[in-house]
Amino acid sequence: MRTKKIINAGEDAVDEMLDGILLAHGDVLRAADASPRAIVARDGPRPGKVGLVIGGGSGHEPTFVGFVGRGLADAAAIGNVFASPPPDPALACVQEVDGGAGVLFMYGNYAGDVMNFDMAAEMAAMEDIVVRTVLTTDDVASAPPDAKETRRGVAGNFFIFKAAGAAADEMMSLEEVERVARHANVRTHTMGVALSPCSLPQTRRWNFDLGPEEMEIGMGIHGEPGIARGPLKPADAIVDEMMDRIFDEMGAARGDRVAVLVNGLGATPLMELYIMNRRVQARLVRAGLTTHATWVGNYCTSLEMAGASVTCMHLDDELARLIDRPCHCAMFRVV
Amino acid sequence: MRTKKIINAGEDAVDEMLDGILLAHGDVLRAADASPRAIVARDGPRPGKVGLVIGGGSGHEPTFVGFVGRGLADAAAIGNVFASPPPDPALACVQEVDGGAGVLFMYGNYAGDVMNFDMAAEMAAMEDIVVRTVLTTDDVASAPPDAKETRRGVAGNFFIFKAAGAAADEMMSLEEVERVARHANVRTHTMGVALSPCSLPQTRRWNFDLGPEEMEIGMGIHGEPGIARGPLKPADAIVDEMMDRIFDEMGAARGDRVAVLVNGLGATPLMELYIMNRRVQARLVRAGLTTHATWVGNYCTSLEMAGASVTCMHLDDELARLIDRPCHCAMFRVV
Amino acid sequence: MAVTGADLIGAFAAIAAKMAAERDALCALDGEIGDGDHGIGMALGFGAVREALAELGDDAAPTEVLNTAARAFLSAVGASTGPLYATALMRAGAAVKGKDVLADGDAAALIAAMAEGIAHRGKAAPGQKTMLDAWVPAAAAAEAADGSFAEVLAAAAAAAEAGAEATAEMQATMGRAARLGERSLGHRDPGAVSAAMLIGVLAETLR
Amino acid sequence: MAVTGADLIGAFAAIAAKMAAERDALCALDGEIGDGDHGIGMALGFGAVREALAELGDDAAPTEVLNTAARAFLSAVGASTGPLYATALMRAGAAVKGKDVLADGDAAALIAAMAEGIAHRGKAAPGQKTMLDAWVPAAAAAEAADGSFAEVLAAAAAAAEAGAEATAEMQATMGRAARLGERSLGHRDPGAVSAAMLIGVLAETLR
Ligand SMILES: Nc1ncnc2c1ncn2[C@@H]1O[C@H](COP(=O)(O)OP(=O)(O)O)[C@@H](O)[C@H]1O
Ligand SMILES: Nc1ncnc2c1ncn2[C@@H]1O[C@H](COP(=O)(O)OP(=O)(O)O)[C@@H](O)[C@H]1O
Ligand SMILES: [Mg+2]
Ligand SMILES: [Mg+2]
Ligand SMILES: [Mg+2]
Ligand SMILES: [Mg+2]
Repeated sequence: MRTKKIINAGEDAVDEMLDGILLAHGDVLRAADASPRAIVARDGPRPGKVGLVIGGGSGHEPTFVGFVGRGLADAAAIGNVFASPPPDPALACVQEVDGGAGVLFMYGNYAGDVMNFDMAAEMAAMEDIVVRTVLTTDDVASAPPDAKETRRGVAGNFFIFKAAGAAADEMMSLEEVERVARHANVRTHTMGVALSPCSLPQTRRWNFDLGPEEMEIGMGIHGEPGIARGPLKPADAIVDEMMDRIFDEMGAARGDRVAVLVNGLGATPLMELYIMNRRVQARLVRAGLTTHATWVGNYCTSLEMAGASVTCMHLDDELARLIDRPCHCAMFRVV
Repeated sequence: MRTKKIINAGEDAVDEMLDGILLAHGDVLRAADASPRAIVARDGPRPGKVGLVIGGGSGHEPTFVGFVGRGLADAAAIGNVFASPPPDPALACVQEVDGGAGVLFMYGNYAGDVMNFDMAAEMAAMEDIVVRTVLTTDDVASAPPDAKETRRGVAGNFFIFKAAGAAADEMMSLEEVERVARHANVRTHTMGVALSPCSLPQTRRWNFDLGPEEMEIGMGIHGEPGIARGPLKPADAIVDEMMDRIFDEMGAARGDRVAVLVNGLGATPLMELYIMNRRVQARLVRAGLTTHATWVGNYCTSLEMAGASVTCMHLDDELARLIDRPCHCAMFRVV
Repeated sequence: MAVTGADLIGAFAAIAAKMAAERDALCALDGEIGDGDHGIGMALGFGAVREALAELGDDAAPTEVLNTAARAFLSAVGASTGPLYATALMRAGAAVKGKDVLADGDAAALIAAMAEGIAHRGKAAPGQKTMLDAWVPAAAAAEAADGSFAEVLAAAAAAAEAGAEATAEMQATMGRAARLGERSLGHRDPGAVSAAMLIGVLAETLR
Repeated sequence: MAVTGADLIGAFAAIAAKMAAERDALCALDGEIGDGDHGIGMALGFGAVREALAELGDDAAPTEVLNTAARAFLSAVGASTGPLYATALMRAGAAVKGKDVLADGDAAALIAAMAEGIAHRGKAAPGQKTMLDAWVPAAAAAEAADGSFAEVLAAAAAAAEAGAEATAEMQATMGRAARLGERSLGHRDPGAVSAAMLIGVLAETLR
């Protein structure tokens, strides 16, 4: 029994998706000549600006391709579903966005992505383009605090990319954009919960089992097992579990500001995300924190997985300014 | 076995969702004093402007509440899940948005909505506020062409409300806004397909059965049975079936312009919607039509139903201008 | 026998209990030809009616009880049933206006007023596969019954029950199910089924 | 015996067929402790290798075959396996550079080069529950085997098989599964399992 999808051949899904994206958003996006899997902002890269290249596997839309556009990422390298892109499209991205000020790679901390993007960076170095790399590691569920640097990057990408993209848009130097990106990453924490599996277009099988009354706390955005599996709880209890962990990690003081993302994994209705947001905001108020901005919706998905994550970015003046800075992407705008 | 949802008590889902929405979008939205189920644009209603009030059952988010904001709807009356709001919140909306130029009710053509909004309109008349009504009937699957006026309103609401909202924002008279709304409705056609059922928060049971390899063409956005049930087809075949019907209805001539919405019903990933869009655009090109604008995403959902719809609005100069006009809603913007 | 406002309050409480118990079954019926929420509306609506009536004194007049019920039902529910039952209850209230207690002859008047209210608000006719197909036969049977309050209601309940069963053979031409055409055949109309339950509870409690 | 470039092309075609056949089984293994796509990458990658090699003439030198395979695998796959197998194949190509045919002694060199390439690119060590736990024992067995090309590969295949089985008892400390801690116990590493399949096909075809 195959899972139900509105696709043609599973092998063609990513390329056909990109066709559909370029047809819908041709005003903002184009494919690089050198690679159809390198999607570039029409109005992003410019001389003297640090180029920001993001990327990773497909299946997380609008992450990554949807965050390409002026003020955010200059290009995205697109992999197969849940698979890092090979070096070629990443290198094509670098070539397209290099404005002479260097290029920053940003992507989630996964072994495959690291190997492929590193190879691309080596190839870029041979063309005398300086490429630096910042990995996102916002998923607090994926490793204990003493091994933070091994954590996965998940929905918090959204804030971390946004901050770095705004820094580059402000024409900061490569060193400065890299500093901002690392700072944003350290200040961003995400915790997720999955209620159902997802399925790859090529296999059309559920990629893991979850009992009819179960949820998994901390599941990764590719269905990687999380921290713990247990009975499905009410929304407030789920959010409390998330917020307790996030507060622990964040170490914010009363009066501090945060930006919030309540993210759906693909099959969870906005109704549920807003019900979660109600509790998130209640917990922030109780902790004496101020919500500077809130986004609710599907920002980093896992195909048709049901579930959600909460991300808090602990702001300072610089991060608040960068998060507020306008951007114009195919699937995300700040005005 | 209950369906999985991230909610608290099912009975509280709508009110808790609204709390979460107001917490996230308090800059754009507020609740009316007279009714917590009447959500009003902070920066919408103004003296001399026709007030646009939309509404209907919950569970379709971002429809209706997400389309409240300057340049689109001035207020939305919010019902229980899949249930028309009672007259009270609709009347509260009228009172909040009346700027002396009259109020237009717009909502999908469902018996419940008609009865409740009509009662509200009668109550408004007793307060000497003129209320006119335009029902949306874009779902081509819901009745044959000789009974167009009995059709349901579905995702095409998006375009029809947008056009009317822009007309009101241009300070057209009530007669003119009503004319635009009717014209937009006549020019807008939607065809949908469902791949899975959805479940109400109060029952947590699937509200219909669909076989593991089946899809239903023309299913309504509350799970009302559609035209035909059959084996799941490839994306291109599904889109072809939709576009054939839409072309028949639209009667557009080569060279004409359309606006396109590829809409997800809740659990269908963006990947699938963009794969559909690829074919939609290919069919439009083949028909000699020009795509003026395309939106892809979850605009009118049915809780966690899997499936999608395609809407085409057949533009003329006036509709193109109105669709392009900026608006600033909680969950939708044109800039 | 004489039916007081307090008796009506008791009857509404019993209706609320019945609808709560049948909620999921009514939703399942509505799932076959509609949007699967009919039981929710009925349970929610009569739950709200029960709560609103609990605020009234035991000496409330029948009209006050019925009008209060109408308002409570409408605000809680919306949907199709909100305006239909609110109008029905308003009409029922009007039909017994000024009476402190209801006499045997009022039973048929109550049911007839309810049926008229529903017909007025919904603009449906019998045979279109709606709740009217329970209410109209009920009103006719009540009119013809000519006995005690309880006997009249029992006749109405039996007719409503039969009317609801008969909707399975009807093709819907009104409401959500109308778009189904022939596919609506073989399924009972949920609104007619809940109407028969409602009248059945009235017959059991107002005796 | 002497192994030609054409023999290698044939071996890669057999690997492609094997990975296509085992695709869903490898995905299922990866679903237990990873992201469920390992079979897709292996099938896609060796499918692309087979296609790229079909463009080469039958007289292609072993190094050219291995380098072409490396590039084809990498561009088609990405993921973790892309760089790992691309590097392995590049190293293998370098190890037999300049040779028109491979002799018995080259079998161990090939397997050792593959293992080194994977270790270099992935920075893992044996015992971390990765494909290295198949490749490193395979290289050691090949080194020790000292017989015909086919005998060396058979020894390597047996060791890889045992190595892959042994990963079930390992706790992952590298790759996606590392975040699982003890929950990775009891599951074989998908990359080690596919490595054993790959070496097994080599042993069957290059004889
Ligand atoms: N115009 C009408 N007149 C009488 N009854 C109607 C009418 N429209 C709908 N109904 C009744 O309402 C029932 C559905 O109620 P419900 O499910 O609560 O509302 P909705 O259709 O809004 O979801 C139908 O089964 C039918 O009996
Ligand atoms: N650093 C590494 N060194 C060696 N092998 C590795 C390393 N990281 C991952 N692997 C292997 O890759 C396999 C997973 O491959 P695959 O599923 O195709 O990639 P991904 O993890 O990107 O989804 C693991 O089972 C493991 O054997
Ligand atoms: Mg992967
Ligand atoms: Mg309903
Ligand atoms: Mg219903
Ligand atoms: Mg994998």
